[in-house]
Amino acid sequence: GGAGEDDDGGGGTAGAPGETAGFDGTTIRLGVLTPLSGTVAVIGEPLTAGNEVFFEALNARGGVAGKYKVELVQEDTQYQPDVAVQQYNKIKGDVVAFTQVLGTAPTLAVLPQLRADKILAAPASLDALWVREENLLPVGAPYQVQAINAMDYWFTDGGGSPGDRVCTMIQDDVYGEAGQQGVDFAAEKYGFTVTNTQRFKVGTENYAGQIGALAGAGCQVVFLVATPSDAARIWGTAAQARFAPQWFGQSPSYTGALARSAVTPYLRQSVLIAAEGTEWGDESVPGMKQLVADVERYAPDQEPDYYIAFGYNQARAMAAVLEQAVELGDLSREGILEASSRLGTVEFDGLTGDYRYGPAEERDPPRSTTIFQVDPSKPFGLAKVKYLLESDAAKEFVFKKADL
Amino acid sequence: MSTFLTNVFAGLALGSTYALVALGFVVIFKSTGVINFAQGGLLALGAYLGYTFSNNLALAFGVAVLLACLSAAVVGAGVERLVLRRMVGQPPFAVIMITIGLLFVIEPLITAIWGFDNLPLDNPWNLRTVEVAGLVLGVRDLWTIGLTAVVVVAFFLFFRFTAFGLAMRATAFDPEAALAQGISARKVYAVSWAIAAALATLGGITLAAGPGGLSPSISFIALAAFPAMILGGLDSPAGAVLGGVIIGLAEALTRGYQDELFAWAGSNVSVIVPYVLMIVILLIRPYGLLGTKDVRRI
Amino acid sequence: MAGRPRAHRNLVRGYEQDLRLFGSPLSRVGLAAMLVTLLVLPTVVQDDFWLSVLIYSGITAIGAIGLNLLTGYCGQISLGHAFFIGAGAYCAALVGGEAGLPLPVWLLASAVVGALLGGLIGPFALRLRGHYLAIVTLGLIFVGEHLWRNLRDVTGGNNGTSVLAQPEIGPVDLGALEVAGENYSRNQGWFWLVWVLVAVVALLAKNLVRTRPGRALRAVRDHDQAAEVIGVRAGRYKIGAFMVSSAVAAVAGALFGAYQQHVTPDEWTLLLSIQYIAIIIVGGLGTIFGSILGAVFVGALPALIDEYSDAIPGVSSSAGGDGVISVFALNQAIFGLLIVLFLVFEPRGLAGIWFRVKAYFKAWPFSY
Amino acid sequence: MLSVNNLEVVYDDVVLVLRGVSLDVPHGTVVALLGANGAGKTTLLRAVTGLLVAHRGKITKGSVRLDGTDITRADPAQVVRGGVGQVMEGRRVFAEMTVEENLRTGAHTRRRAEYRESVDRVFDLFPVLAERRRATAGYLSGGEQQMLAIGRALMARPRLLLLDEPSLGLAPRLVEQVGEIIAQINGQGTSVLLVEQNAVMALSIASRGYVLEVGKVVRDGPAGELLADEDIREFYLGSTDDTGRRSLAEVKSYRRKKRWSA
Amino acid sequence: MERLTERDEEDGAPQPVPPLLEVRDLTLRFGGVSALRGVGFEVARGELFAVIGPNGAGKTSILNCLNGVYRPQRGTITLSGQRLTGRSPAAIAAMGVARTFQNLGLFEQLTVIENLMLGRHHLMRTGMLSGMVWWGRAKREEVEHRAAVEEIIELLELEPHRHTLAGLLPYGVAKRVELGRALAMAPTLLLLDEPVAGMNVEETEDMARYLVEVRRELDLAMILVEHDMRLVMDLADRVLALDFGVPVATGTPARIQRDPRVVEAYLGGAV
Ligand SMILES: Nc1ncnc2c1ncn2[C@@H]1O[C@H](COP(=O)(O)OP(=O)(O)OP(=O)(O)O)[C@@H](O)[C@H]1O
Ligand SMILES: Nc1ncnc2c1ncn2[C@@H]1O[C@H](COP(=O)(O)OP(=O)(O)OP(=O)(O)O)[C@@H](O)[C@H]1O
Ligand SMILES: [Mg+2]
Ligand SMILES: [Mg+2]
Repeated sequence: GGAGEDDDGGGGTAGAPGETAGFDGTTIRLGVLTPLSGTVAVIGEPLTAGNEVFFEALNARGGVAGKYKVELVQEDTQYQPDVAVQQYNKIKGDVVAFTQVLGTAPTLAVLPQLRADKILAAPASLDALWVREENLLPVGAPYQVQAINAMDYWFTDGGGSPGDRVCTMIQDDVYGEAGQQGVDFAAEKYGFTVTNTQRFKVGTENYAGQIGALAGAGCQVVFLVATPSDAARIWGTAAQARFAPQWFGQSPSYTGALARSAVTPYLRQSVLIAAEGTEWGDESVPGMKQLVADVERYAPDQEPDYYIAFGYNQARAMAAVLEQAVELGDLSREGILEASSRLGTVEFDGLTGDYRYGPAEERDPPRSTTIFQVDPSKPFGLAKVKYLLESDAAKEFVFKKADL
Repeated sequence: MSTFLTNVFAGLALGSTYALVALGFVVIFKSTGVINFAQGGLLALGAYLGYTFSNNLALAFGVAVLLACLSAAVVGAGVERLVLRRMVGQPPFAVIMITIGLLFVIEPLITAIWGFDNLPLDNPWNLRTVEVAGLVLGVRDLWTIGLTAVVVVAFFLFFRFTAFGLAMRATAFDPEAALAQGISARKVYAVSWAIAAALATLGGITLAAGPGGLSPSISFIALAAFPAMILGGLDSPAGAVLGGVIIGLAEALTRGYQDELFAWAGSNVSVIVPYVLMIVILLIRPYGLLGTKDVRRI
Repeated sequence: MAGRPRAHRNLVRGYEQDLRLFGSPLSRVGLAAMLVTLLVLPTVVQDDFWLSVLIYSGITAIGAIGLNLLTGYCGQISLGHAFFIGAGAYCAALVGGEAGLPLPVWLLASAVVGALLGGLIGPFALRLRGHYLAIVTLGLIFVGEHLWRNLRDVTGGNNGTSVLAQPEIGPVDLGALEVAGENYSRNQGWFWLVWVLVAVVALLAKNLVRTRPGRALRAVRDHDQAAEVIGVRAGRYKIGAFMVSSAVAAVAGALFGAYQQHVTPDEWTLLLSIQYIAIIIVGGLGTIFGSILGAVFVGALPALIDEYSDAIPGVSSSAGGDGVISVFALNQAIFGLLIVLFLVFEPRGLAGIWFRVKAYFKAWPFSY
Repeated sequence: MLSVNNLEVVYDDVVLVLRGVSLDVPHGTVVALLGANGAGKTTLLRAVTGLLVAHRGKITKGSVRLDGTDITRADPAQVVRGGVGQVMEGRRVFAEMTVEENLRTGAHTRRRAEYRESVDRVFDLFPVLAERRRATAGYLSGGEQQMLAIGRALMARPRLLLLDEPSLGLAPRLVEQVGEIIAQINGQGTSVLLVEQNAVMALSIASRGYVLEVGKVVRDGPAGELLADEDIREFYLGSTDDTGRRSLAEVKSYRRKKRWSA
Repeated sequence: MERLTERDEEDGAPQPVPPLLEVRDLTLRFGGVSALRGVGFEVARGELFAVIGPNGAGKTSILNCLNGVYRPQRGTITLSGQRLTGRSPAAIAAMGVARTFQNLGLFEQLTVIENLMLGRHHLMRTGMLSGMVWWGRAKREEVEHRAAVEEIIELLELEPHRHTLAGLLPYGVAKRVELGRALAMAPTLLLLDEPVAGMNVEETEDMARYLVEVRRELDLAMILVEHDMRLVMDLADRVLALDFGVPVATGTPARIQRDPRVVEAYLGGAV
C-alpha cells in the first residue's frame, strides 16, 4: 500500500494533543540541522548547545505546558545544502518541527520541502528573506538591519561623515549579499556612496589582492561579511599590509578564537562587530543572567560563546510555538504551523530584540543591534560599545516576500 | 607602480608556495605515473604537525619545521609500506584512486585531532613586514620565496648527483621492467612519497604562518597548484617551478586589477585565472611548457 | 521424461541468439528478480530516509554510467563530471520549472544541453592525453563554478535556484502517484521513476558498448593508434564519448535538481566529480553493472554508518558530544579506507569480485 | 646455480599455468627452454625473478633456489641484486628514455665506475645502439629495441642470465651474432637460461635442453640428444628428413598435431 | 588462381595489368635520422611482395607510410590509382588497406571476437544512437558481420579463443588474431609486419598455411615484412631488400638470396 502522509492525529481544539509524527504523547521531538563538522562547525556547535541548554532548562521545569519533554534530533549538515536536504529527509518523519536549520543556503535548500511537507523550521541565519516565510520561524534582527545600524553607529557615535569612503567586503554568496543590501540601504538613507566592493570566495587562502584594492580605493570604513575562518585571514592580511580602516564585521564574522591570536591587537584597534544582545556574562541584562545560569547548570564545560545565545533564543521562540500548539491541542505539522501564525510577540529578555510573530505577512522583526569591540579580557573577547542601537533607518527597512 | 610591484611580490610569494606543492606532485608523478590527489592532505597534515611541534611542544620554530617535515616524510614512506608496495603492476587508475582514498582518510583524521577551528601557528614571522624602497614586504613572504629557492636548488642537485631520478622514471614508466633491472620499486615509492610529503609540509607551514592561520581548508591550495604543475609539464621539476611562478603572478595580478580590468568577467576572476591560463597554454603546448611528450610508436 | 532428445538449455542456435543480453536462463531469472525488486521495494521500505538514499543512489548510478562510458570504456579521465551534472540541474530548473514543461521534455533538454557542452571538450580531447586532459576537465569545474555564480538569471547566483521541474508524464504525476485508489508518497514515486530510468539508461549504455560504437570506444582506450589504422576514427569517438557521457550526466543532474528542488553552485564541485570517479572505480571500470553497484555502495555506505553511528564508540553525533570524531568525519575516513583496501585487494572493483566469484563457480568443484 | 623444484604457478587465483616444473641450470652452462606458445616459459622466468606479483600470479607449490638459497617469492629487486639478470619478453625498453639512459638503468645495481666499460662493450656488440645513443628508445625499430633490451641486461653483468626470446625480431645475421654473444658471455662464467623459438640457435649453444608443454616438462636431455630427436626436429627445427627442406608454400592444409602430453 | 600462373618465373617483369599499389620516391626523415630515402616499388593485384632488410632499415616505416601513420616528406603512394599520401589512417583503412603490427596492436582488454569485429568497423554503419537502441540496424549489422567474422575464426582455427581477452593470449595465437582482424577488414592490400616472429617452426608452418589459404580464398595483395627467410623465400612472389632506408635490390626470392649486397648486409651466414 502507499506510504501516505501521517494524518494529523490530534486535530480540533483544546484537549490533549494526539500522537503524531515526532510526538508520542509524552515527548516532543525537534530536529536540528547544523554543521557539526566543517569550517562552520565553530558556529554550529555552540549554537546547538544553546538549543540544548534552553530545552534542558525547560524540561527541568516540566517541559512544554509543564508536561511534555522536548528532545532534539541532531544531524550534521556540514553547512552544505545538499547534505542538509538529505539529513532533512532522514529525520523529518521523527520530528514535529525543526528548531534549527543553520545557514542561509541550507535553509533555502530545504525550504521547498518544508512547504511541501508543511513543516515549521527555525533558521539559524539572520537573512531578511525568512521574515515572510510561513514555514520559517526566524529570530533576531536580520543582517540587513545589522548593517544599517552599523552605519548609523559610524555616523552618529563613530565620528564618521557621509563624505567618508565607505566600502564593503563580502562573501560571494547569499549571506554576503544580505550585508551588502543593508549597506546599500543605509547609503541611500544617509547619503553616502559605497566606494568599493570586494567579493571573495569562501575558503580563499590569500586576500592580498582584495585588501590591496580596498587600500588603493582609500577606504576609511569597511563593512565585512564573512565567516570566522575567512575573517581571520582577511584581517590578518590587512594588518600585514598596514591597512587600518574602521572595520565593521557582520555578526557571524567573529568567533572567540580571534581574541587569542596574533591579529588581536589589530582587531582591538580597528574592528567593531555588529551583532545582537549583550556581552557574555552581562548581569545587567536579565536574559544573559538567566542564560549564564542555565549554561553553568546544564552545560558546565561549555566555553562562553556568543552563538549559544542565538541557539537559546531560537529554542525560546520554538518553545513558544509549542506552547501555543499544545494550547490548541494539536502538535501535528499543520497544528504547529497554525500555532506559529497565531503566536504574538515573543520577548527575549534583552538577548535579542523582541519579535512580533503572527501570520508571516504581519511579522515584525526587531530592529536593534549591539555594537561590540574586541577585548581579550572579556569572556568570548567581546565588549559592548553600544547596546541595542535601533536606528531610524533600520526601522524603515521593509521586508518583502521573496520569490524563492 | 608600487601597487604593481606589491602585486608582483605577492604573486612571487604565492607562486613559491604553488611551486613547492607542484614539485611534490611532480615527484610522485615521476615515480608512479599518477597525480597524487592526497598532496593537499599531506600539506595540511604537515602544517598541523608543525603546529603541534611549535605551539603545543613549544619547540623553536626552525626545529618544529624540520621535525614536521621529517614526520610527514615518515608518513609518506608509511603509505608505501601499507599500500603502494602492493600496487606494483596494477593499472594507474587504481593507484590514482588510492591517492584519493588516502585524501579521504587524512582529512577527517586531521579534523578529529585538531578540530575545525582556525589555529594560530606560533612563528617568528607573523605579521612582520619590512620596507624596501617604499614597498612593504611581508617577512613571511620573503622567507617563502627564499625557502623555495633553496629547496629547488637542493632538488636539482639531488637529481643531478644520484641515480634516483632515472630509477624513478623507469619505475613510473614500467614498474615491472624497472624491477627487472634491480630497481626497488618500493624504495622509489617510499622515497618519492617522503620527499613529496616533506615538500608539502614546507608549503603548508609557510602558508599557515601567514595571516590566515591554520584551518583544514588549507589543503585547497593543492587544487590551485594543479594548473601550476600541468602548465609546467607534469614530469618536469623545472616546469613545476616555472608554472608555480607564472600562475602565482597571474593570480595576484588579476586579483590586484580585478576592478579595473576584469570586472566584466564577474567577481573573483582570479580564482579561475590559473585554469584559464592553463587551458590556453595546453592548447598550444599539449605537454605543458617543459613536459615530455608521450612516446608512442607502432 | 523420455521423449525426443532435447537440446541442452545453453545451446545456442545462431548468432542472433548468442547476442541476446539475457540469453541464459540464469540471467533471465536474475532479470526477473531485479524487476520484481524494483516494483515491490518502495512498498516494503516506506521509510522516507531509506527511500531517499536509494533515490540518490539511483540518480548517481545514472551519472556514473555516463562517466563509465567515458572513462571506463573510452579511457578518458574526466574530473569535470560535476560541471555537466550542474548544467543538467539548471536546465531542468529552466525547462521543467520556469517553462513548466513535462518530464520527458526537461530530461531530453538537459541531455541535449549536456551533449553540446560535452562537445566543448572536443578540441582538447583531440589534442591532449591522459592527465593533461583530466586537469583541463578539472578546469571546467572551476570555470563552471564561476559561471554558475555569475549567471544569476539562470542559476540564481549564490542564492541558488529552486528547481520546480515536476515528475509529470502526461496526466501521471509521479510526485503524488495514485493508482487504483492507493496513494503513493513523493519518495515512492521518485523511486520508481529514478530506478526505471536507471534500467533504461543501463540498457541503452549496454547496447551502446556491445555494438559497433562501443567496441570502437574500447579500441580507442586500449590502443588508439591501432584503432585508427583499422579504420576507427579515434578523435570522433573521443568527442562522441564526451558528448554521450555529459548528456547522461546532465540527465542525472536534472533528476538530482528536480528531486532536491533547490540547487546552489556549491554543489558542483571537484568533490562531486571525485565521488563519481570513486564510484566507477569501486564498481569496476568498464562495466555498466559495476557503475550501479558502485553507486549503491557509495550512496548507501554513508547512510548506514550514519544510521548506526550511535553504536560506534568515540563518535559524536550531537553538538558538544564527547566523541573524538564526527559522524561525517568517520564516514569519510571509512569511505577512504574502504577504497584503499578495496583496490589493494581487488583493483578491478566490485565487478571484479563478481567475475571472480563467477569464474570460481564455473570451475567448481575444482579449484582451477 | 639455479634449481627449480616442482613449481606450480596460478594466475589470478584461477588459471593454473605451471603444473610442477623442475629444472636445473648448473654453474657455467647454457640451458635451453623450448616450448610452444603459451606453454608457460615466460611464467617460469617470472617465477624465478619474482615478477609474478606484477601479473597477479602466485607460486602455489614448489621452490626456486639460487646457489642453494631459497628465493621462492623473493623480492624481484633483491633477486636481481643477487646476480640474476634478464631480458624480458616483449623487450620492455623504457620508451621515454634515451638509449643511453636505458643502459644506465641496466647498470643500476653496479657502481658508477663500472658503467663506462660495460657500455662500451654493449656499443661494441651493437654499433647501431652507439649511433643512436641519444635517440629516444621508444622510436627505435623493433629489432633495435630488442638489441637495447639485450644490451641493458648485459649491463648488470649478472651471474645468471635469463633470456626470453632474445632473437625475436632480429635480422638473421644478428640472430647468429646473438648466439655468439651468449656463448661468449657464458664463456666468461655467466650461466644462462635461454628461452627460444629459434631452436637451432638455442640448442647449438646450450648444453642441455628442456621442452615445456602446457605447464609440464615433457622432455629434457643434453642438447645434442634433443637436436637429434625426431619429434623435436619436426616441431622445433623444421625438417622432417634428410631429403631437405619442405617448402612452406606446400605445407598441407591439415596436420598431425602430435603432443607428448595429453 | 590464374593470377598465380601469370607470374613470371625468372624475373619481376612488368605485369600486364596496371599495378594495385605504386610507391614512388618515398623519403622519410625523423630529425636527423633518415628512415627512408627514395624508396619505390609496385605491387600487383594478388601479389605477395616481401620486404626484407636489417633492423632499422625502414621496413616498418614503409608500412607506416602506407597506412598513413607517418607522413613522408617526399614521394607518392597510390592504390588503384587513388592517392594515399595525405589521407588519415582511418580513411586509408576504409580504402581497403589492412595491417598487422610488429609489436602486436591488439586491443588487449577486448575479447578475440570483439577484436575481429573491430576489423569490420569500417564496413558497418551503426552509430552511437542506433547502437543504443539495438533493435534495427545495430542488431542486423551485428548478426551479419558476426557471421563474416566466424568464417575467419574457422579459417584461422581460433574457435577455442573466441571469448578470451586478447591480452591474455599466448603470443602465437595473438599474432593469428591480428591476422584475423586484418582479414576481417576485407582488404585489397594486406600489410604484414613480422607475422611469424617469436614462433617456433610448427607455429610458423601454421601461419604459412594460413597465408597460403588466405591467398587462395581471398583476392588480395600482401606486403610481407619478415626476418624468417624461410617464409619469405617460400611464399613471396617478389622481394625488396632494403638497407638504411635505401632499396638495395628487388627481384624474385631466388635472385635476392644470391645478391651479394643482401648477403653482406642482412643474411650473413644464415640460410
Ligand atoms: N597475467 C595472466 N593472467 C592469466 N593468465 C595468464 C597471464 N599471463 C599468462 N597467462 C597464461 O599462462 C599461459 C602461459 O603463458 P606464458 O606467457 O608463460 O607462455 P610462454 O610459454 O611464454 O608463451 P610464448 O611463447 O607465447 O611467450 C598462457 O596460456 C597464458 O594465456
Ligand atoms: N617515429 C619515429 N621517430 C624517430 N625515429 C624513427 C621513428 N620511426 C622509425 N624511426 C627510425 O627509423 C628507422 C627505421 O625504423 P623501422 O621501424 O622502419 O625499421 P625496421 O626496418 O622495421 O626494423 P626492424 O626489423 O628492427 O623492425 C630506425 O632507425 C628507427 O629508429
Ligand atoms: Mg613467453
Ligand atoms: Mg620493423
